[in-house]
Parts: sequence; C-alpha cells; structure tokens
Amino acid sequence: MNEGEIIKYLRNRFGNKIRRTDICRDRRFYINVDSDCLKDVCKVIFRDLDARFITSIGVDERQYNGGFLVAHNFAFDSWKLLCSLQTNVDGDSPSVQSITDIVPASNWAEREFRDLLGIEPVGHIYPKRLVLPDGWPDGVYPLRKDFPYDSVPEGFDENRSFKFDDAPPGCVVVPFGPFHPTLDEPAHFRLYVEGEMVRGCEYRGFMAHRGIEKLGESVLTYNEIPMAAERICGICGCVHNVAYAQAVENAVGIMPPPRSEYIRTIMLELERLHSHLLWVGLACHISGFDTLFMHCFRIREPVMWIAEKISGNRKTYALCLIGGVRWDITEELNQELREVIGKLETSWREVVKAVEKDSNLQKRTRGVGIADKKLVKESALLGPVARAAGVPIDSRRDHPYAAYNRVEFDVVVSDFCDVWGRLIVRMYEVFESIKIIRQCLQKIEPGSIQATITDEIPVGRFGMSSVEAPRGECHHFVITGENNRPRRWRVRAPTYQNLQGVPTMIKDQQLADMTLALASIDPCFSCTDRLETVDIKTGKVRVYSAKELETLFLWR
Amino acid sequence: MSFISKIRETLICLKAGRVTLPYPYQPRPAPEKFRGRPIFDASKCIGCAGCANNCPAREILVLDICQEIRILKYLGRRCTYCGRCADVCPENAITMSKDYETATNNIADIQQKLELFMSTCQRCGRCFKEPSPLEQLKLKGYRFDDLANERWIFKSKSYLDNFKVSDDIHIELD
Amino acid sequence: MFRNFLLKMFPRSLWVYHANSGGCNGCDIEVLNVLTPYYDAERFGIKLVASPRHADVMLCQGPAMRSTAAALKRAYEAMPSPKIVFAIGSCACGGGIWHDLYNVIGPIERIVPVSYYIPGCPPRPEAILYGVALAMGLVDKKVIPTNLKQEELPIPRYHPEDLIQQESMPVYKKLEKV
Amino acid sequence: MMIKILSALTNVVIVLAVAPLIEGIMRKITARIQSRQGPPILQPYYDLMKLLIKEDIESGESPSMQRFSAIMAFASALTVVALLPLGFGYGLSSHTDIILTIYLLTFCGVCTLIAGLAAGSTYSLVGISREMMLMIPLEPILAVALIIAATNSGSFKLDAVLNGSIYNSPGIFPISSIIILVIILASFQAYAQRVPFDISEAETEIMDGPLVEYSGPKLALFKYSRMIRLVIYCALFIGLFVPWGSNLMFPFGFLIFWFKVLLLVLLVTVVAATHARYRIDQAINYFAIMLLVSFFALALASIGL
Amino acid sequence: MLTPEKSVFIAILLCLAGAVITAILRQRKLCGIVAFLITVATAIFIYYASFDVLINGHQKAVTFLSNKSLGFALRVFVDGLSAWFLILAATIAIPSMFFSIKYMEHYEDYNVSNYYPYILMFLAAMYGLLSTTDMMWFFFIFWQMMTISGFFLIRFERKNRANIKASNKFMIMMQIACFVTMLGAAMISGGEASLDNEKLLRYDFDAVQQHIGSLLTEKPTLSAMAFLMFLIGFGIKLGMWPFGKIWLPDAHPAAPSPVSAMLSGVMIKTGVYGIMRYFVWLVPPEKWQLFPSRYWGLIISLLGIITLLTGTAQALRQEQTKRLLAFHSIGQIGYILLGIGAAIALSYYSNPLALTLGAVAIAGALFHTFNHGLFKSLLFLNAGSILYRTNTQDLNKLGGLISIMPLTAITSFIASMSISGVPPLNGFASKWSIYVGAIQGGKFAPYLIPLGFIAIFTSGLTLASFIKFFGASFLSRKSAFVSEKTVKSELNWSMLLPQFLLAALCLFFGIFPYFGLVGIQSALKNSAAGFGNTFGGVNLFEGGALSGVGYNEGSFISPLMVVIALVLFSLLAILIMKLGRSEKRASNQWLCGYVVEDDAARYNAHNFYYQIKQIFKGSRKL
Repeated sequence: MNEGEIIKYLRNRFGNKIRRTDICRDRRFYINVDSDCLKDVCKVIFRDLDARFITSIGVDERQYNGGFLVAHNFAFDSWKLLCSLQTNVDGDSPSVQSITDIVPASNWAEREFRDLLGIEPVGHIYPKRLVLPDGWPDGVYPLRKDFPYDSVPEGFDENRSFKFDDAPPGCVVVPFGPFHPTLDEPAHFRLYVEGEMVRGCEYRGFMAHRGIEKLGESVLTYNEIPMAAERICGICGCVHNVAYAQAVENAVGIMPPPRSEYIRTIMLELERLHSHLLWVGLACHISGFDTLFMHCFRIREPVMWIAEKISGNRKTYALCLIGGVRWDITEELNQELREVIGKLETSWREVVKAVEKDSNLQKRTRGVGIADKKLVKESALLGPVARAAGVPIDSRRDHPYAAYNRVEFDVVVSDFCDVWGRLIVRMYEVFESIKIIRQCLQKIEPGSIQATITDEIPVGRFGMSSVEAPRGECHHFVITGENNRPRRWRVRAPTYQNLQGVPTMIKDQQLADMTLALASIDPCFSCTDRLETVDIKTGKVRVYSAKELETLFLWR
Repeated sequence: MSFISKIRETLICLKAGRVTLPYPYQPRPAPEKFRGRPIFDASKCIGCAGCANNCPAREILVLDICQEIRILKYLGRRCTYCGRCADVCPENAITMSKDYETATNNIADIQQKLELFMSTCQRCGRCFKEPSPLEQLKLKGYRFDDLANERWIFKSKSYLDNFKVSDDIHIELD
Repeated sequence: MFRNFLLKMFPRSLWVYHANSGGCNGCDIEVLNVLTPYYDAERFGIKLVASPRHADVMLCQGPAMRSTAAALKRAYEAMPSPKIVFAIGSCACGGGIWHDLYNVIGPIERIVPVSYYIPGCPPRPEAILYGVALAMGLVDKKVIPTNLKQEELPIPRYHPEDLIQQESMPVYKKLEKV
Repeated sequence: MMIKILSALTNVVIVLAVAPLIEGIMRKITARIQSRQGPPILQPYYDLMKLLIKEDIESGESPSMQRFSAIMAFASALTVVALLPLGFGYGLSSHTDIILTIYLLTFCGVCTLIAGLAAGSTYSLVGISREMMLMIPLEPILAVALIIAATNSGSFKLDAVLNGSIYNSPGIFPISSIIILVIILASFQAYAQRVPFDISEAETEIMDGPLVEYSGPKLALFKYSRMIRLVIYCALFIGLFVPWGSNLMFPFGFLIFWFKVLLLVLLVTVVAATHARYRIDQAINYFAIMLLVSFFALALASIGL
Repeated sequence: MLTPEKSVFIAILLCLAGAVITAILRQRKLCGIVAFLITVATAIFIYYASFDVLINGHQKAVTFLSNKSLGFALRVFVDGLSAWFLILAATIAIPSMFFSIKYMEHYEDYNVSNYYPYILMFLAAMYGLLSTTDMMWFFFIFWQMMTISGFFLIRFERKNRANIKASNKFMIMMQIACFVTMLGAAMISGGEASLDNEKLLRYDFDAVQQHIGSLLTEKPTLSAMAFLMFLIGFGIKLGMWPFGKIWLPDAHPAAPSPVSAMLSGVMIKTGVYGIMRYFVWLVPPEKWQLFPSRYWGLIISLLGIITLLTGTAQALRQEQTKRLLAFHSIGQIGYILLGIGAAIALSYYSNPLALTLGAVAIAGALFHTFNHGLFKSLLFLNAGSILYRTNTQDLNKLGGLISIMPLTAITSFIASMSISGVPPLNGFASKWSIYVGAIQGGKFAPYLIPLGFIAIFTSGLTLASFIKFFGASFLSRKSAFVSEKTVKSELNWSMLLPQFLLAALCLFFGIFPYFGLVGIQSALKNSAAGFGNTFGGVNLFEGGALSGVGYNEGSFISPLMVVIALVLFSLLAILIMKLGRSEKRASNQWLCGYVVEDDAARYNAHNFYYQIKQIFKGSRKL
C-alpha cells in the first residue's frame, strides 16, 4: 500500500472522522482525526495494518488555536512510510484517550506528555510520574509555552521522595543506580531480587532530563539546535544532529546538496563504527572480560582520530546545519579514511573470528535478556535488539535518508533473541558500515556542502525524520515556528523504546545477567532525556486482546 | 572450541604490542581542524556580538557599560567548542585554537574578557551594530532583534547581580 | 612522621570513581578511553573503582541536575577524605548548554566542591590525562585569564551630559537600563 | 623450636614484603596483555600506603565488628603463612596439620564474610552470599587434595604432606593425584579470586561485593590479606604438586620456590585476562562437577590408586 | 561415705523435691530462684560424683530398690561414660536454669507452675537415665518421666496450636522409641546373673553383658535385631536420619528457649549415651570378636553421614532461628554418630594403630557431644534472647541486633563460629578428632575417607548457615521491625551471665582441648567393662598434645600456638592500621545514591544462598 491507499482505507472505515490528511513528499503523511476515534484509528493502524509505533507527541498550540495537539507517530516499515496521526485537544482541561492498552509501547510517551504538558491520557494503565524530578510540584507543566524555561516552580521540594510500588513478597530490593559502575549514566532501577533472581523491577530514570526540547523551543535558534541535539547523547550525537537537520529540511523542503549527504552518511557510519566497537568493549567489561574491552577500544581509537581530523572533535562533530554540513572531506582525508577503515576491518575480523567461537563468552550471553518478536512488536523495540530477534527493521533501508539509497548494504539479522544475538549483530554491522563508508568515499560527488537558503523558514510545517542510530531508529519530529526556532521539537531516541523492553528482558534472570541484558540495548539514558517507571511483573507477552494485555502484560 | 578462541584472543593481544602513547611526557598536538579553546583577537573584534548571538551555550556575554565601551566576555566554562562563533565572526577575530590543555584548578582561568571600543551612532546614541553577513540563513529573529530575547546580551548586569557564581560575568570597571 | 611519608604516596595512587549526574555520555566514554591502551591512565596508578568508598577522586560529568543533586552529594559524602573532585566537560564545569534550564541546577560546583576543572565537550582523553597530571603535579597549569582591551579611540562622545565621573573613570549613568 | 619460630617469622616478613609485589607483577602482565604500559610494578605498595591515610568510614550497625574482621582477616592469613613452608624454611609446618590449615584458610574467608555482613549493605550481602556459596565447594576440593596427599604420606602433618607425597600412592600410578592436580589447576582462579571466578566481587554488578563499604586502613588490610592469600594458595599448590627443588640450599631453594610462584601467577594472570566472569550458578555447577570428580578421586585414593 | 552412685541418687531426689516445691510456690521469680538453687545443688552432687569417678575410678553399682519378680531394680551405677554425660547435663542445666529466671518473665500469659516442676523432673529423668543400669523398668520410668515432662515443656505455650502439634509428635515418637528400645532389651536379655556376689536381675545391664557372648554366637540374627532396635530407639531420640526430622525440628523451637537448650544440649545426648552404652560398652572386650563391629560401624557411620548431610542441608533453608538451630542439632548429631561409627568400625581391626584411631574417633565423638551441648545450648539461649527482645524467631525480620545487644552478639558469634568448626574454638577441636579418626582410619576401612571428607564438606554448609544465622540477626542492617519494636538496651545481666559462662567454656575448650581430652581419656579408662574401656587403654597424648598415633604418623595441632599467632599478628594489623593516623567517620551505607537506608532493600535471610538452596532442594524430602 502507499499513502493514498492507507488514507483511503482509513476513510472507508472512519468516514469523516478523519478530518484532514496531508501527504508530503519523502513518503511521509499526516492524518488529523477526531479525538474520540483516535484510539480506534490507532488500533487499525497498529494491529490491522501492522505499523510500528514510534512515539507520541504533545504540542501546546494554545496561542495559535487555543488547544493542544497530540500526535502518535507510526512507521510502516514494509511500505517505507512514516505516518503521524494527530488529534486536536481542548486547551482548558486537556485529555486524550490513552492507547496504552492497544499499543503498550506508548506507555512512556503518553506519560511524558502527561508530565510535561498536562495532557491527561485517559485510561492509561500506569499513570505514574515519568519525566520530572521527584520534587517537582504537581500541576506545573514545563513544556507549556507559558512556562519560562529557566524557572523553578514554587513548591519544588528537594526532599520529596518518589513513591515506589511495593516489592513482591519474598523479594528484596536491590537499588541499582543512579551511580553504578554499569550505568554510565544516572538512572535508577529498583530490582526485586529473590536470592540472585531478578523477579521484576521498577525504573525511575529520566534523571538526565535536561529539558532539551524546551531549550530548542524557547531559546536556541534553528542553527544552534544541532549543537544541542548532538549533546542529547554523547555517543550517537551525530545521529541526532543529522536527524534534526533532516526533520527541518523535511518540513520546509530544503534539499541539501548531494556532497553533504555523502558526508553525513560517512560521519553517521563512522559513528556507528565507534559506537559498536565501544558497545562490544563495554559488554565484555561488564561480563568481566577486560582484555577484550581494552582491545575493542584500541581498535576503535583510530576511528576517533580520523573523526577528529575530519570534524575537529572526537565525538561531537558539530556536523550539520540546516541544509548542509560544516566540514568537508578533502582528498587527503578521503585517503586517510580509507586506510583507517581498511586496517580496522582486518583487525576487527580477527576479533570477530575469535569471539564467535568463544564459548566462555557465549555462556555468559546465550539465553540472557530474551526479547522475541512479540516483545519487539509490543514494545516497539528497535535497532540491534529487534534485528537480533529476527525483525529486519533498519531505517537506513526502510526510510532512506542522506545517501543511503545510493549505497548497497545488508541488514544484519540474527534470531538468537538474546545478548549473544545482539553481540553478533553489532559485530557484523561493523563490516556493513565499513562497506557503506567505502562506497560513499568512492561515490562522493564534488560540489557545495551547504545549500543556499534564501527564504525564511515558514511557520507551522511538520517535519519527521528517522535516522538509524547505532542502537536503533532515532526519530525527530519538528513543527516549525516563529522567532527563528521550531515551535515543537520532539526527539525519540532508540533507548526510549528499548528501555521499555528491559524489564521483560531481565525478568527471572540472574542479577549478574541483569547488567548484561541492560547493557545489551546499549542504553543511553541521556538519550531518553525524560523519565519513567516501569515494572514488569509478568513476562509473557500475548498479542491482540486489550483485556489480556492488561492482565498479562502488566505495564504497571 | 573455547580453548582455541582463547588462544586466538591472546594472540590478538600480543600481536598488538604496546600502544600506549607517552602523552603527558611528550606533547601530542591536535589535528589541524581541531576545535580547541577559541581565542579572541581584540584587535580585530568589532563588537558585533554575532558570536554571542550564535553561541548555543550562551556563554559569550556582552555588556555595554557605557555607550562607548562594550565588554565581551568569553566564560569558557560551558563552551561546547562547536566553533560557531568562529564561523560567524565577520572579521575572523575568533579562531578555534588547537589548545586543549586547559585543565585548571580555577575555572576563571579560562575566561577571556575583551573591552571593546564602540563607535557611536550619531542618531540614536546607541552602539553601532555592524551589519554583517553573519550567515546564509537570511532570517529574522536574531536574539539581538527580539527584545524578549535580548537577555543574553543585555540582561547581563542583572544576571551578574543575581547569580550565585560571581565570576560568571564579573565585570570590573577598571 | 609516617603519615607525612604516606601522604606523599597519595598522588601516586588515585582511585577514581566516576559519577555522571546527567550528562550526555560523551565525557563518560572519554573517561573510559583514558583507561584504554592508547592513553592508559593506569600507569599513573589510576584505577577505576566501583564504590565511592574506595575512591580518592570523583570524576563528575554532566551538570548538576535537580533529580540527581542529592545522589551526587551522597556520593561525595560517601568518599573518604582526602578526596578530590574533577569536573570533566562543559556540563560539569559550567552547566553546559542547559545551564539554566528548569531541571538543571548548573555547574556541579554548586553541589560539591570541585578541585580541578577539565573543560571540553567532551575533553579529549589527552586533556583528561593532562588534568590528572596537573593534579599529580607532573605538569604546570597553562591557562590564565586574559583581559584584552581595545585602544580607546578619541571620538567625541555624543551625550557627554549623561556621563558621570567615577574615580577617574567615565561611566554612562544610564547603566541600569542595560 | 626457636629456629622454627624464627623461620616462621622470616616467612611472614618475606610474604609481607613480596605479596604486593606479586600483585604488581600481575597488574603489569595484565597491562601487557591488554597492550598497555601498565602501572609501575610497585603500584600495590603505593595503593596500600595511600589507603592507610584515607579516612576510615564506619557505616552499618557495628564498626567494631568491621574492625575486628579486618584485623582477623589479616592476622589469620599471616597465621597460615607462619604455618606453611614457603621456600625459606618450613616454619611451624611440623606443628600443624592439614585440617587446621584448611580451617584457618576458611577462617580467612569467614573474616571477609563477617566484614560484608557487618557492612550490611545490600551489595555486600549479595557478595557474601556468593562468596559463601563458592567457599562451600572450594574448601572441600582443597581438602581432597590435602587428604589424598595425607593418605599417601600416612600423616596429616603439613610438612609431610607438602612434600610431593601426593604422588607416593601405593598403586602403580597415582591416578587420583593427577585428577586432583587437574581439578585444582582448573579451579585455581577461584582460589586466587580472579576472573572468571571473582563473582563475589563482581565490580560491574555489586561493586566489589563484601568490601563495598570499606575504606581506609581496613580496606588496606583486606587488600593486603587478599594478596597474602594468593601467595598462600600458590605455596600450597607448589608444596602439594611441584615441591621439587624447594628443599635445596638456602638461596637456591628459596629462589626456585619464588620462581615457581611467579610462573603460577603468570598462568593465573593470563587466564584471568582472557576470560569473562562466570555467573554464580554457572560457577557453582562447575565446582559441583569439580567436587564430584574430586570425590571420585578421593574414592580412588582411598582404595590406593 | 558418699559414693558417686549415692550422690547421683540424692541429686535425682533433690530434683524431684524441687519439682514439688516449685509446683507449690506461686511467685514467678521465687520459683525460678528455687529451681536454680536446686539445680546448683544437684549439680554439686553430680560434679562430686562424676569427678570422683573420673579421678578415682568407678566403684560398684548400688541397688536402691529391687523387685525380683518383676525384674524391677533401681540399680544406679556411675562409671566414666555416665560421669562424662552427667557433667554435660549439669553444666548445661545450670546456665539454662539461671537464664530461665529472667527469661520466663516474658511469658506473661502462662503460669510458671507448668514450667519449673517439669524442667526439674526432666533433669531428674536425665540424671536417672544416664546412671541407671536397668534396661527395662527403670529405663522405662525415667524415659517416661523425661517424655512427659518434655511433653509439657514443649506445649508450654499452649495457645499456639503448632506447639501442641509439636508436643504430640514428640510424645508419639518418644513412646515409639521407648517401646522399640524396650523390645530390644527384651530380645537381648539372657537371664539373671550375678556379679561380685550381687544378684543381677534379668534386664540389668551387667547381666545382659554377661550373657551377650553366648547370645551373639547362638542367635546372631536375634542379637542383630536387638541392636537394630537399640539403634532405632535411640536414633529416634537423638534425631538420627530418618527419624530426626519428624519430631526434632518442631519440638525444639516450640519449647521455651532454656528448654530448647536442654533438649538439644542434653536430652538428645541421652540417645548418644544409649548408643555408646549399648554398642560400645555392652559387649565385653573378650567377646568383641563375636560382635559384628565391622558392619555396625559401617551402618552407624553411614547413618551419621546421612544425618549430617540431610540435617545441615535442610538447616540451610531455614529462616526461623530456633528451627535452624534444631536442624543443626540433627546435623551435629551426625558428626557424633560418625565418630562412634568410625570407632566401632576401627575396633574390628586388631592393629594397635586402628585401635588408637578408634580411640581418637570415639574421644572426638564424646568431646563433640560435650561441645555440642555447650555451643548449641548457648545458641538456643541466644535465640531465646533475641526472642525475648524482639518477640520473633523470623530471621527475615531481624537485623542489626548487634547495636542493641552487643554482648549477646559476642557470645552468639563465638557459638556460631564454634559450631562451624572455626579454629581455635571447641567445635574445631572435637571435629578435628573425628576427622583424624575417620580419615586416618581410612587406612583400615577405606570408606571412612570419603565419609570424613563429606563431614568436612558439610562443615562448610554449617558455616554457611551460621553465617546466615549470625549475619541476618546480629549484623546486616537494622530492620524497621527491629528498630520499631525493640527497646534499645542490652539484656539483663542474669540472662547474659549464663551465655558468657557457656561462651567462655567454648573458648576454653577450644584453646585448651587438652583438658577436655584428659577428661575423656579418664572417662574411657574408668568406664565399666566393655570395649569402650579398651579404647581407654590407648594413650591419646603420646608425643604431643593430641597425637595419639605416634609423632611421625599422626597429627598434631596446637590451638594455643594458633591463638598466640593470631593475637600477635592482630597486634601487627592494629599497628598497620594506626600507621596512617587516619580519622574515623560514621556514615550511611552507600546504596547507589538514590535510595537511603530502605528497609525493603535489606537483603534478608530468605535470599541467602539461593543457588545452593536450589541444589539442595531435594533434601526437603529426606
């Protein structure tokens, strides 16, 4: 099906409850529906049309039309479409039907707009505070336009503590984080442990919620946001950088020059290289295998050096501006990059050969952190986690951007469903990245690296962009706005979805496996930039009936 | 066979040899394009505040202490080293140096203060703003224009009074 | 007597604890990088430890956040003295891009006393090594604050009546407007 | 008697001096395997000295119990050293027997357990639970080795047992001795508390386990006693299985002994560097099998094979 | 002249008189003091009698009552073996009774007239059982005295249904044991006899002894059956596998703590006494070759090992203080049985070395009996103290008690380490003898080596379980339950004193096992005829403190040397600690920063040793 057919299908079923549809180029379309049929449309899209849930967005549009906008974004991976299902919400007592019983994956996203914008998801299965810090007073919503970005509300109470659920009987709570050697970032897991077995957990994360979206909507300008976006996550910064730039370009139809697209692709793949090498190293470190950790970092270091040579910094490349890139890859750099990835390929192949057969490592990773296809669908898991479960989703192929439609590569899939599978997927994706970089270096076209933008950026346009980060699809949603800055900029990092699958993955696993399972999604809590509690008491996932979901798949 | 793969791994280890760099004992220069500490050249600066306007971290502070004297202060402490200031500077007064050895025990050490002499517009009496082709984005909404957002530049004085960390923009009128 | 001798050993064996109070991860990775073969901080006796109880040095990354301020303070208090705090990266040194956002308190020095600052976003591993070497007394500090002043041009002031004389310094009296 | 006590004290002094050096060598070798320069070889001494001036943080219900366990961990390790033949002399080994040695070594472990319990942190309790679970099979495996040697030598006395008598079985070929040699080698990492069997300290999971709450001099004592225990297990291994040469004249026997220790340490380090940590259930299953095999070896030994 | 027999008889009468007095008296405290004084008085008589026997050798049995037609004779005889057990009984009884005075105060709902009379009767019954030679009627009387008083003591807290159930179980099992033992006696009795001009009745021990030789040759099956009956009867009493689990773990926790101490410390030891008396002392040395000692040794030591393993493995799963201790009573009995079994097995071999090792083993068994009495009753008193302070037996609810009752914690630590066999405490001293006996004995009976090894392995399990017991109750973190419900004060001195007495004895016999073994040596030497006496002929001290096997072949440990070394090196450790002059600072626990001292985050007893418990899951059925 294409966009038109989907819209026709929906119109047939819902008639004029579908208020408005927009089909944009780049295979994106927007549907505005009546708020009372939002849930049903979601059900059709998610269950009948088998779309993948991306994220939910709340927008404060009161100063324009007196209400809020709620959008649920979906992706039709097999038809290469991105869809945003939107509904207008009343401005005085904003509430919207919760879709968590149909789409469990929307749990956090809905709680997030509940926290930040005060739009109440009616019927949410676990409406607990997610993003804001413990001491934040109720009824203050920082993402509303009337909230000054730099103020601390009256009634902020530093000593207020979070109300956790009670531990299941017979279990002891093992606090895990925010400062824990496995977690490089602050997030708190309250593990319910019986002896050594993790029986469940409650997550209180979003401690790295810095309010980047608010910053982008109220302070920074279009061309400053890339620098902030890059710092959403220090490892996959370039992904956010590119995703943001593409979202804005998508909204207003700016075409970056081809050379800049190749450069973006190269830098994204370089980042994937260093991120995957880093992850393999960290996974080894967590399982106590420090030597491989050291060697992964040794092999990775030249990537950092060449990135530094190209962009001027090892990690934060500060690559994109709207309509282009800032750093060019000259002929010498091109040569040097070829050498670096050539060497990397040889040494990595040795490591992969050794590790593949390492039964010691397999013992620690096989059967750990199981995420099967059902969980992938229900929690909308992404990236290597999904691919290790045999679900071949990859935004680079499904929603091509930059120069990815001009290069050839394979989507690495494994069906181990466990940490070992994710290890394998990541190890082999390194070779795919090398392949892509080689092709790009060869095909790179001469020309400008920055499009000339002559007009102002128009107001009120929607833009979506999905970029495949090393750890999964990273989604940016932009509504352009006045004052040279977007009206709404929503980031959905892959960890945001993947983390929601972790409680199921670690249930009934050993404490020692918990760290590995958690690490296997390559969590980047700063990526989520917001927070929430999850608790999985039962691990069985059944699809279909919402009732069953409520009882079986308890997203408390 | 685990044993063989262990031997393989050991071989990888030994093959690599010792790679540790002798860094602190021998200097290790940064590459050409490296974006290190921005260096402000007072002799070139025209005080357009383009850098302040484009700094994502909003850490280049501008304060007009009197009509003729504009103080431009680079704090350094929250600099993201993105190099946008150098990009937009019409006079190339800012260069991203290759200096990264900026560790210090006093954060005030990395700040730079420029006292600029501004010519005065005959008509309104305010500082003369150089109309510069800051970038290709021809958009309105520079912070400087939008009164509500002028704070980065002109809120400075109150900012300085309220802020607990006094060295943020402690401007001495010497 | 013994204590003085032992105190001299302190910089030779710094066990670091690394606390990210809400940063973006970049500095974390660079700190890890410092321990890896190319930079190998262990040759200075630096070891990453898991518990703040064992630590001599806390490497702080990320700004002080409202959600983690208490935890960061606890971590600092959990460390036995003598203890050193390193603020690594722009966020820890100055609060970063988000230094004034609603959930950010600002630089970590508002929560814990910082002994050494390593600016950078993220700092290169070399920069971190440099900071460590600085703390150990192996290298000297290179940065000093710079104050540059353009030469005053002899252009007549247009509104001399608005100027007040203050200790031989002309000050524009509408200063409070700015 | 006087000479015995003197030689025991000399052993203690030598071990006190050398144990951190061995740790330093291990760290250096590890660094070399990891392509790094590594810390100076004297680093463990610096570490220990530094720990002595650090603040002594007392958390939990019973600081005195924490102090007691730290002191006892150190003292009991040294007591074992005084009882063992360590190259320089036989020490007091003729005044002790294998059962006492096994139990004293257990006591060293118990001190760590008490330390973890006294700290009362959730992580330390997880850690001591793991450590205890590992001790349950480990000490008996060592006991089997010593008992086989004892049955073969006909005496329980340590000097008789640690003399290569493990191979003097009445049968033609010492099958049981060879089996137990393999088993002890295969579990030596656990005695040395190194990867893949350092589960009780698993830094990335439970943050050094039992010692998570310890700082300052107490931590120094624990670290020191851990280094000493490594030497003890090396000495026991060497005494049991490769005693040859240690009896030579003063400098030679002494040097040969420490050379063997170094070789063993090299082996431990290489294995530690190339393995991932096992999970506690995997480790327990592993040692349960080891224990069964060693039981089989013991049964063989009891019928004279 | 007060003969030992007479003084024991006086002690029994005193106890019974005390029972009557305490039944009349109403005041709680007065009752306690009277009972205690009477216990001390009886203990003086018992000590007099026992030490008289141990030092001067045994005298003749004294008959107090006799009825020939019924075969009914109260013939009291104290030899070395009895003396050793009597010393144990008196030594445990004194602190238990002293502890009771204060402890009983917290049973506000219950009348002490259901307590002191019974406990004194219980004591009298044990004295009687340990000194009577009548295998039938007086055995029956004393046994029933003990059972009935025990029954009432166990159901003391009768408002709790579980306790009533436990006491009923106890009653039934004891009646079965009584019946089985008497059946055995009936099977083995060979008619009347005379000894030194004294007419012995049919069921008298000495009479049986005189006839046993012919019985063994003529009716080997019947005698084997009889011995089996004894084994079962006393096995039920001492909690041997498979009987122990049925009543022991229920009965011990149900009774008030001082009674648990007596039950575990002394009462089940009468079973040990019975087994020793009938298996080792019944068959005279000259007829020993007729006794299938090889097989009985194998059976007893095997049963011992099974008891040991199952008891300890199940103890590992327990989360109730006294229930855990009760299972360990079963476990520790296993050691004693192993010692006895090894001794019997080794006695088959005529080699002097085997005999010596047998002597070492039986000395170990006797020593362990005594030591187990010391530390186990101490542990029960500790558990009682915890119960008294916190009103709970649930280890999961406890934690951090050391800051409330540090002195109790010290005694509990000593007891826990002692039962786990940590040197230099008495548990190690006695276990050591059993190991040496068993493993060295493997030269003659090879199966003893693996059995000894299993015993070593099990001591690891014991250690694990006591690390849990001590750690979860006294160390760990203070639970909300404890800090809410517990008055922050140490116990009354009158409850501490008995614990310290027992702890001091644990330490003393650990550091100077010599004194214990000297006592055992003379107990063996001065015991009446029987093979045990032959063991007594072996010098346990030849060549060194404990070397019974000749200097070059045996073992030698010197706990004193270990203690000196430990103290010396501790001083060194303290010196090292002081070297840096580091300051001390109190702080909260580090729980990753976010949560502070969360009660839910307390790792409680339930969670310990999850994996090992999984492995021993099956042991529940054993």
